Amino acid sequence: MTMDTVFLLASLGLLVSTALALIRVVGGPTVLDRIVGVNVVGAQTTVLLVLIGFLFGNISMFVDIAIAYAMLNFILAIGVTKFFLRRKSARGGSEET
Amino acid sequence: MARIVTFFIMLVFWVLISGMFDAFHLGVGVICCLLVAIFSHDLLFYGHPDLLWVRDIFKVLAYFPWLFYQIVLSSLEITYIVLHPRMLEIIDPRLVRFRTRLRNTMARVTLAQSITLTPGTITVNMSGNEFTVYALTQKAAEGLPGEMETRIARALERE
Amino acid sequence: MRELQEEAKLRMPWQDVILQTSVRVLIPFIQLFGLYVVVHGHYSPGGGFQGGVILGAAIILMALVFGLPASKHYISENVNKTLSITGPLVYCGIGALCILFGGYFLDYSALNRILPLGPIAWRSFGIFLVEVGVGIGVMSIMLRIYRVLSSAGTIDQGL
Amino acid sequence: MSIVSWVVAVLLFLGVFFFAIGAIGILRFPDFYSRLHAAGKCDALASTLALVAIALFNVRDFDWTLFQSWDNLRVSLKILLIILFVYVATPAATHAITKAAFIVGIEPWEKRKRNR
Repeated sequence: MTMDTVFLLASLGLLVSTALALIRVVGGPTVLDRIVGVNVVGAQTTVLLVLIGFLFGNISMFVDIAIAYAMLNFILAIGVTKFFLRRKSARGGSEET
Repeated sequence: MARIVTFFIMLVFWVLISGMFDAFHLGVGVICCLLVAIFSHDLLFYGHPDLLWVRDIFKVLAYFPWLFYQIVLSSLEITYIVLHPRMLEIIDPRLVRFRTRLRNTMARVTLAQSITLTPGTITVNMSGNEFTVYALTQKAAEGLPGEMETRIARALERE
Repeated sequence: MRELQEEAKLRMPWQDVILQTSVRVLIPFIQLFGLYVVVHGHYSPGGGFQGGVILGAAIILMALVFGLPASKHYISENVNKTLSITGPLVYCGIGALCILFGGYFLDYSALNRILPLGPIAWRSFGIFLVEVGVGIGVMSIMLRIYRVLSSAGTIDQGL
Repeated sequence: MSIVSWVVAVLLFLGVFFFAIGAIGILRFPDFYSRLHAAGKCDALASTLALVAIALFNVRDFDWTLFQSWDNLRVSLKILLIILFVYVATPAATHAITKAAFIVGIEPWEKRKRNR
């Protein structure tokens, strides 16, 4: 069993848990549940990108992509939250999503 | 002073991420660090930094292993709760309020971030010195703020 | 919980100390990473467009967390307009300069007649200059789009 | 396989295990706030374990005379920078989401609600 097999198995495990988190994204009762799901998927994708870098033998390139992805994931979470808050306060903030 | 310190931090960061050490890339790197230092030095530092911040950085780095140990401990607890068949009988969510004795804004924010990072507790609000924390179990609620506050006070408060 | 909601509504929910302090520390590093992506476009992934997006995202993050007026204090509307003109102008200017010195549009080896560095060095340097132009243009136009869309045309109060 | 490889494999699979726990957690918990506990938290530990494993594997045969292994060390430090970024950014995002939920007024699940 070489290290490549280990990385491949770990990537497959990560993909399975990404699929589990995607269930919450698709079927979450509220918008904020979906944001949480997207955050989890983002964290898993960051690790997955570094693993893919090892599998392709080009680690220094994929680390850059992973850093950029982590940054944009953070900005996305804050942006969507602010957008949600603004929509809520514009409508009076009492209705159920 | 703040500009100079920011410039050197940025230069270290540039060398770390760049990985090309020919004259052209290093020169462009120095220019980029200068740009960031001129435009964003007042973002990285609140007021005027003094030489004590070097000591502070090492103290914060010494705080990290303990924080990681706490994260491991409470992650194992969360794992137990998640995998328990009758999960709803174990968890007992509640809001906890407490006042901190930290005076420094940076120390307060570090405390809030550490509380959020530790599984089982989330900082909901921080107004002045009053924290509102949402805890998942009674055990997690009773452990607040506890040793974490002491350690942060040792690392970041300066008198 | 009710009183917490009232308190949070009174104190403008988007003015949050924890978020502001974290973002303050992060923004200079994000900017330097964006500049790194712009500069290393011809060796690693990225280039002008991607680096410009990251640079713009740093300022959008500032506008999200500190409010749009603070980001206008950082880069004002007039400076932003000037930058969004400068970016394409650098790109087209390099291309036109190549035509002026007897080559095709964006045929950088023709620039060898300005300063004899050799055509290969000029090709590399010309791509770098064009990417800087693209980065500036993309950054300012991203910021402009965010400002106009988030405040419905009147650039006063964002999300 | 050498001993470093074993350590790397164990750390990596522990990381994947905690990621799976986080994913199962956000599926099983009863309300929004407790989902956040599972989501943002197991992720911090899981990303740390997995990324430390990868950084360790990258410098597995370090030779200080070769430029290549110094470059590998730099890439490993870069991977550690991702961990630092995650430690600053993830709690901030979690805090923003929680505060938004409280302001909007999503009711937390409580124990006595179940007995009713």
